Amino acid sequence: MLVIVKVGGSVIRKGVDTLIREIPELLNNGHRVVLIHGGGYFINELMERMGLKPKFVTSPSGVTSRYTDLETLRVYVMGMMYLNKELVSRLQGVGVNAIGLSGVDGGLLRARRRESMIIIDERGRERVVDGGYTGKIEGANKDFIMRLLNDGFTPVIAPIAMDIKTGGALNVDGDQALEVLSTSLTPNYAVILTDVDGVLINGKVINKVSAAEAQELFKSPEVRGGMKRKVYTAAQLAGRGIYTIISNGVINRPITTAINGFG
Amino acid sequence: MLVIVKVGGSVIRKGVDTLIREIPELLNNGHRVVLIHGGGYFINELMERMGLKPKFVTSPSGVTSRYTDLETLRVYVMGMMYLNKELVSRLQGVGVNAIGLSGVDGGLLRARRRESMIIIDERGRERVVDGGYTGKIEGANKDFIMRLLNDGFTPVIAPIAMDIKTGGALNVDGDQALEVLSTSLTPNYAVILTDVDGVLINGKVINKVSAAEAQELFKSPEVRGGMKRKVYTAAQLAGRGIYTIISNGVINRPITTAINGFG
Amino acid sequence: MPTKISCQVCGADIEIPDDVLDGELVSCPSCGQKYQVVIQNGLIQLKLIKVEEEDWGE
Amino acid sequence: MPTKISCQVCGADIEIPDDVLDGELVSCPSCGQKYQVVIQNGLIQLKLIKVEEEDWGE
Ligand SMILES: [Zn+2]
Ligand SMILES: [Zn+2]
Repeated sequence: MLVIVKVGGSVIRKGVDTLIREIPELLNNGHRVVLIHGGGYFINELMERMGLKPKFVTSPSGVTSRYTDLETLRVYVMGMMYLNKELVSRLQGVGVNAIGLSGVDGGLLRARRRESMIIIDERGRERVVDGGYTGKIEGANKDFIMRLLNDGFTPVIAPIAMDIKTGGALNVDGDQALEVLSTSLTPNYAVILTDVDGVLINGKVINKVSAAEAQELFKSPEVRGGMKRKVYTAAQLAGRGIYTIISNGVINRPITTAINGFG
Repeated sequence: MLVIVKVGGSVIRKGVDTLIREIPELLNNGHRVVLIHGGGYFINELMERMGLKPKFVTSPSGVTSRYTDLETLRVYVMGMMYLNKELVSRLQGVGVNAIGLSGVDGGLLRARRRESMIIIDERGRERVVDGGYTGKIEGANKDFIMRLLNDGFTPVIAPIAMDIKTGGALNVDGDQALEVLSTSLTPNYAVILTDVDGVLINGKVINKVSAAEAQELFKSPEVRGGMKRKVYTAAQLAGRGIYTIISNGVINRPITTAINGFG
Repeated sequence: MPTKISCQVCGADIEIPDDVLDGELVSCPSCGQKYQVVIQNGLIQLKLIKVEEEDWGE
Repeated sequence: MPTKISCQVCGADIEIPDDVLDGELVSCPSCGQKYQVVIQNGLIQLKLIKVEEEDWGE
């Protein structure tokens, strides 16, 4: 069985002990695991420590989001690769032959840079500005990952992609990385680990959805922010026939629990 | 032909443009290249930016050296992996399928942590303290590197090794990484690129030495500091029958120039 | 006295504010067509816009 | 009044300073043997030392 797991930054922050302990168990049972991680919170901490102010932009529709200028990108690469090596070290410590990669390595994740964007400037006027260093992933190097898996490695992938045009690093969304990798590798399960028990609707946990239900959830006002992105990812993958689970990553045996809960 | 190249931090600081341009040329001519990089200067800059004071310790013989405590190690991993991804991006930008690795990834470089060290403390007394997070490399995962080379990848390796006991990251000397990898992979040439034209003795550049000559050079008072380590590495490798060249990395076609100069 | 440039779609005058910045968006008051202001060597030109709107980055 | 501990090699008294810190090295005044001071629960012990001396780190 192949399982692709996105480990959210919230899980890394709260502790990955139970997750790390579970991986050798899964591998010993003959399963194969690909990990993708986040870590936005750590980038914020690092920027603060370096005396850098995070930059934000407001879209015409009023949505405020982080702006990845070159300086932010540098801190992003440092911070994400640090977390990547931390995870790899932890896995090596329990006997898992992990290998940490960014999307730049071996052209693993290829993305198109957002070249321009419209913002509302300080004077309240709309303006086109450079899109900074974020990208939309267009493809994954499937052969490379399959070869690593066949050779007994456990890939640990940072949310950094390679600019198709320049080879440069780009900030990409971890959930999008999960989506593209899952579409390409067609795993038995795609698991999104966060620090909550799935999606809460009317106080009830929803962690198993059909494609149609996910589309519905996506429109629900109770599904907001980062969770909205996850439900969107789940809907996309479910639509392609891949079992997708949003689950709690800080409990015991988080992956097995997620998969069993799906059954 | 297999060439293992150590790119010193001084070269990275002054600019790797000519080096990057040369790699696709070497690959097109059927050669295989493994790069190892340094970057100590960048770690100093990062620590300063984060308001961290580098720690130093003095040995009983009076030699002062940097002390890698846990906080320093963290910055070290961040900084080195950032430079690693920069090099990989630059190579991908010229069509080289580079893959950046630390020694933790796939257990590429396994090291023994320095468990304790004797220092002279503030009161002028000798004391045993924890050795911090530096290591001595004991082995390389040769199969892994050979497989990557056979698959057409160009490995770019950061001076970080894996603690054999814990899986954790350790600060290791880049020249030592070159020594261990060369001993293991037996390349046609081992090249150490710095920002000067080899070793200067009586104002004359020495870049080609026999094992015996290197041993002599090592004792010369004109060979100091970082260059002493490089000459030591060259002597070790020459003793094992590997052609080793210390050469200028910021000239045109630095690798070809180094190898031709050896002839 | 604000600059006026003709709309490429309907021909109506589009008023460009004096403090306009490179990249700013202006709309035709008649047909609503949006343009991006391009300022090069002090010369103001209008470019029909095409901007991507998607989810980006972590 | 400084603590005194017997040398494990020659039996001579080794004087331990009052402000001794854990990890500090002391030598036997008679035979020269070096020891590492180990302080645990206020108890001072001497350990024959073995420390690595090599090139480490970048
Ligand atoms: Zn018009
Ligand atoms: Zn004695």
